[in-house]
Amino acid sequence: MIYDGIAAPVTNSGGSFLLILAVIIPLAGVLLAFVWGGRQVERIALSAMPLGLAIVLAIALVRPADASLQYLIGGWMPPLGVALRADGLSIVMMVITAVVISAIAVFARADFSMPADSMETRAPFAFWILLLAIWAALNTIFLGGDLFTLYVALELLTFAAVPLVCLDGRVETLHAALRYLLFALLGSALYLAGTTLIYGGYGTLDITLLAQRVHAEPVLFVAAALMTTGLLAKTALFPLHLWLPPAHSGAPAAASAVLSALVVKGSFFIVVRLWFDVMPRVPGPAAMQVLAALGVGAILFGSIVALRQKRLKLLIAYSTLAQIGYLFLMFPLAFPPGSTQLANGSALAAGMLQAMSHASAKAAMFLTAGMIYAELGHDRIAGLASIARTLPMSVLTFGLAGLALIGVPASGAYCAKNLLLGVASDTAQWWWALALQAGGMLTASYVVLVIVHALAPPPRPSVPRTRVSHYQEAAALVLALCSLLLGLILWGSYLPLSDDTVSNPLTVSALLGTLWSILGGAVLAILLGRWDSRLTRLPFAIFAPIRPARRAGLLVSRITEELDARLRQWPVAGVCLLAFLIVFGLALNVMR
Amino acid sequence: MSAATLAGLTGAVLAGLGLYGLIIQPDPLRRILAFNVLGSGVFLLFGIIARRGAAAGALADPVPQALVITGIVVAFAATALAVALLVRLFGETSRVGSLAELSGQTRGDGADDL
Amino acid sequence: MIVQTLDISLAALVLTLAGWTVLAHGTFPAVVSYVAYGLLLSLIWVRLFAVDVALTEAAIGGGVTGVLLIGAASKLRNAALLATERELTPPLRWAIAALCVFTTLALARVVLSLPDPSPTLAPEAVQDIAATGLGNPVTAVLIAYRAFDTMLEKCVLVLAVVGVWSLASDQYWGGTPSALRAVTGYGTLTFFAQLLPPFGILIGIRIFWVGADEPGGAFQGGAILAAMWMIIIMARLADAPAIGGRWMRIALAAGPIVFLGVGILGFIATWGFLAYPAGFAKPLIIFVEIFMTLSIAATLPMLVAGPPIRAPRP
Amino acid sequence: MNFALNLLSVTAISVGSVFFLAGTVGLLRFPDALSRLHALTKADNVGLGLVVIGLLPLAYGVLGGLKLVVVWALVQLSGATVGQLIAQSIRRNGPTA
Repeated sequence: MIYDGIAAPVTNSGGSFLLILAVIIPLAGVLLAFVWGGRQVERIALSAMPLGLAIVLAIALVRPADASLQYLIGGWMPPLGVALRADGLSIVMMVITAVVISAIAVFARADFSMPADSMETRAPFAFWILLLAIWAALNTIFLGGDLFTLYVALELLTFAAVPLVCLDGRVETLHAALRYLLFALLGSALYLAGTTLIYGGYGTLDITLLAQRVHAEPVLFVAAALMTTGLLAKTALFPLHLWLPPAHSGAPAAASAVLSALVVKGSFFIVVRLWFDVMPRVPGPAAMQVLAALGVGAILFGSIVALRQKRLKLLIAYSTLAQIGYLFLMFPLAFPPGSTQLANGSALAAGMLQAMSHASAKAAMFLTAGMIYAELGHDRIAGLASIARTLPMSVLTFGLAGLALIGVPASGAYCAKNLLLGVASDTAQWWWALALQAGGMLTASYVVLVIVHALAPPPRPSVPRTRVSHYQEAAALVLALCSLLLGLILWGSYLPLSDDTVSNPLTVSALLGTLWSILGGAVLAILLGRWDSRLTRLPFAIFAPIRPARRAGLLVSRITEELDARLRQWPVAGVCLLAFLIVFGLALNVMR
Repeated sequence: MSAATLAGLTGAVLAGLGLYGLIIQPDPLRRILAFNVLGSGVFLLFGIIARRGAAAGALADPVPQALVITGIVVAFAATALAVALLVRLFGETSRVGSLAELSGQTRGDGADDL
Repeated sequence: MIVQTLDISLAALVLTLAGWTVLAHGTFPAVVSYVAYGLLLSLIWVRLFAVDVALTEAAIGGGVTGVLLIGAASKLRNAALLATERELTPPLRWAIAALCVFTTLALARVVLSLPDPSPTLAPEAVQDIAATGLGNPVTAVLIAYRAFDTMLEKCVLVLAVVGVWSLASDQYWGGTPSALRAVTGYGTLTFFAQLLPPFGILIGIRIFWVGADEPGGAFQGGAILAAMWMIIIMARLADAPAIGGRWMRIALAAGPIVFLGVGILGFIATWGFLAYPAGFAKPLIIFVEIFMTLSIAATLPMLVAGPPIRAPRP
Repeated sequence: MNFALNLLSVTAISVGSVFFLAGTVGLLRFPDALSRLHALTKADNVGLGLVVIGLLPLAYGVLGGLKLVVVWALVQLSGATVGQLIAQSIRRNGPTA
């Protein structure tokens, strides 16, 4: 209750004021940059970066162990007021967001600087403001303690992300942006419908209050199905991914990196909040199996279609599709044996590690693709041959980011995979373990495909055309290394796992496991991938003896590609959305 | 049947209609319209909840009403952005030719090498 | 009995118009039908004792959105260019219809099963309103209890403006958007645009002012002011302002900036972010609302006007 | 007095409603755009005027009554303008439907 019109001091004690700063610094940056315009836009954005990063790190330091910070806005207690809360999940996501955004900002300076004659130009003005807005929206999503605040933040995120897609104004990107916007709006309308029902049923939208009030009944099931479906449409979980490949591959490199690394994580994070914090006691094993099954579909479709792409950026976009699927494998594994409550910390921690790992690695990949594009003037995979000579650092960075995604020891993905495999064997769900292993190989396959093309000897000697700035190379490399070394950090005080669950990464078996993944990936790439004709004629080509297998592989990958094209038609995606909504709702009802 | 219940049912039907239109309409402007119908249907659901929450001398619960006002503003911003995108897309497409041709070009692919 | 009949006819009318909006063959009839739909919908809101929402819905659903969509429909006369998908086959269409009907039924079923009376925050909202000095609980929710959401929403509007502007061609950056009306003005419209705005501005300011205690407020008042400005631009009595202008930008961002500024002030003065100290609550709230009204009055026309299409004057 | 006022209200509102009904029927049934427009504006002007007259005795005080009159005047103004604009557009583009 209100205390003389002043914030009740007890709840806003400690460093909790930092939470509001984490939101208002980027937000104030947006508004000031908008008013000032001109060359100040970039300066404001770049000075907000270290400030925001420092605040996020401070939040990570001041948070007492095993407790969450809470800030009541205006001093009004929920349910009437809204609160910001930082738990371990919010903190790790905010930290990785701040790191990735800062690195992207360093990278983007080369592409989005105002010309020196102090005239304002369109693309830099929009880019820096939108980047700050995405940051503000994401921090609000990570901290928001109220489902409607999350809705507004989600819309802020969408409105900032969509114009980034079509910053260069080409017809394809405009079309991709419109499709993205409309599908995202469909998703947010469904999410809002769910919050309506929740308010109608329980009289609050505050997450901690709801956790005490909700119980398994049809209202909650319908609300949960609506909200989850809406969020999945925004996260682009297969088969609701129609908008993702064109949107993420068409944007400028820095924008693609933000979109693929961070923006889809916003709605994903709300799904996690919803299931782990609002409705942990809602018995959803059947529904969670559905969710993870779609994740497996995403891994298969995303990876195989990635292997079929001619353009590097499209390949990376399809890789995002596959990695999003990976994130959803944690849901059925989060039930402790014999329980129907989402309570298993290891699975949750694994999901978060995977999300962080993907955020940094994917940003690194898109930035690398941007440098390659700048160097070659195109990003056709078949034409990558000279790039290892002209841009060795970029190819190295791409390779490191790829290794991080595959899950070499010490990377975030490695820890995530180990944790999930452990849980899968504990709960006797061998099929998800299989999916995890296959996922690693499929990831390896498209990384191998790109690296082999990049390392191939060039058809004629080539000289570097442009000089990619060292800052750009460094920014991408830092992100790749960040993903590669995430597993070395002791996450115990932020994520629900004990420090001994992360075993020593440098054992022989761990290294062998990675080697298997890469070898398997290479085989898959040879069988399913699209290869430059020059490569297949090379003396060391191994295509001749395996021609029948290759033929079968091509058939599989072509069918997958064709199916994917069908699924990406608007009405078909609509049918998928409705069907998922209904199946998910029924799956929840069944378990009652 | 009370006015509130009726409004709630109307809201549910509007949401269904909007959903249908959003999925089946090929014309983007019609999709934008359908999104607005869907949105207003969802808002009406808030309306019934607000009305049924009348208490303490208030004729309705003010919280859902305020949420609807915020929602209407956000939906308008979405509509404005979508319309601007659509108009620009239309302008660019008229220059390039039809969009179907364009997407046909990008999707066509050559043979694979065995 | 009579009231119930009227309610049912109103609902039937709204549903018919919505159906027409969604299913009509031409784009233009669909848009016109949507505008009528928005106006009638606001009557349903009145019946739900949500006058604030009704005002917003009428101003936005029937008003500004209507202008926006009619403008778009007339610019997109030859929209067949944009159709990338083939017509749906009847089986697919029926499948979608069936799925939508199922969803609607589930939704309706759940809505009917919601507790009646609903769990409500009305007692808390009314009880704490004294601390804000306001009389209208909806305004109190928007500007005090859930001020954070409202501030974010104002930022959403600024961002929508940035998004719309970012669709300009590079050479027009800093220039002026399209006039809202393509053909030259006529005597009637000019007369109208000279006569109406003084009244409209008075009404807009009044609706903003009474919002503290009665239905109304910054958004509704701002929308009316925005409408007046749009009429003036439509009649070509004034040009749409250039997007590069400093004052234009200040007007657009003043609402969220002042809101955020008051929040930060409270933060520094240790009342708390977006908290209003006892005794100063109402003046501070009115202060914030003045700038929010201004920003809305500037933002809505700029969103309708679209990206700049003329180069800035040197 | 009271009875007389009530009678006035009921009569004026009823007659006004008839005008609205007639206007709507005309809008739907008349063959071309200009005559439809004619039907529409008549309903607006006279129908609304009568309804406002009928409501005046029931208004809350003088201020309430004044508001009703202002509503009527504003609708007159916008109705007249819109009618003109539509008619001009019809003349320019030729009658459609």
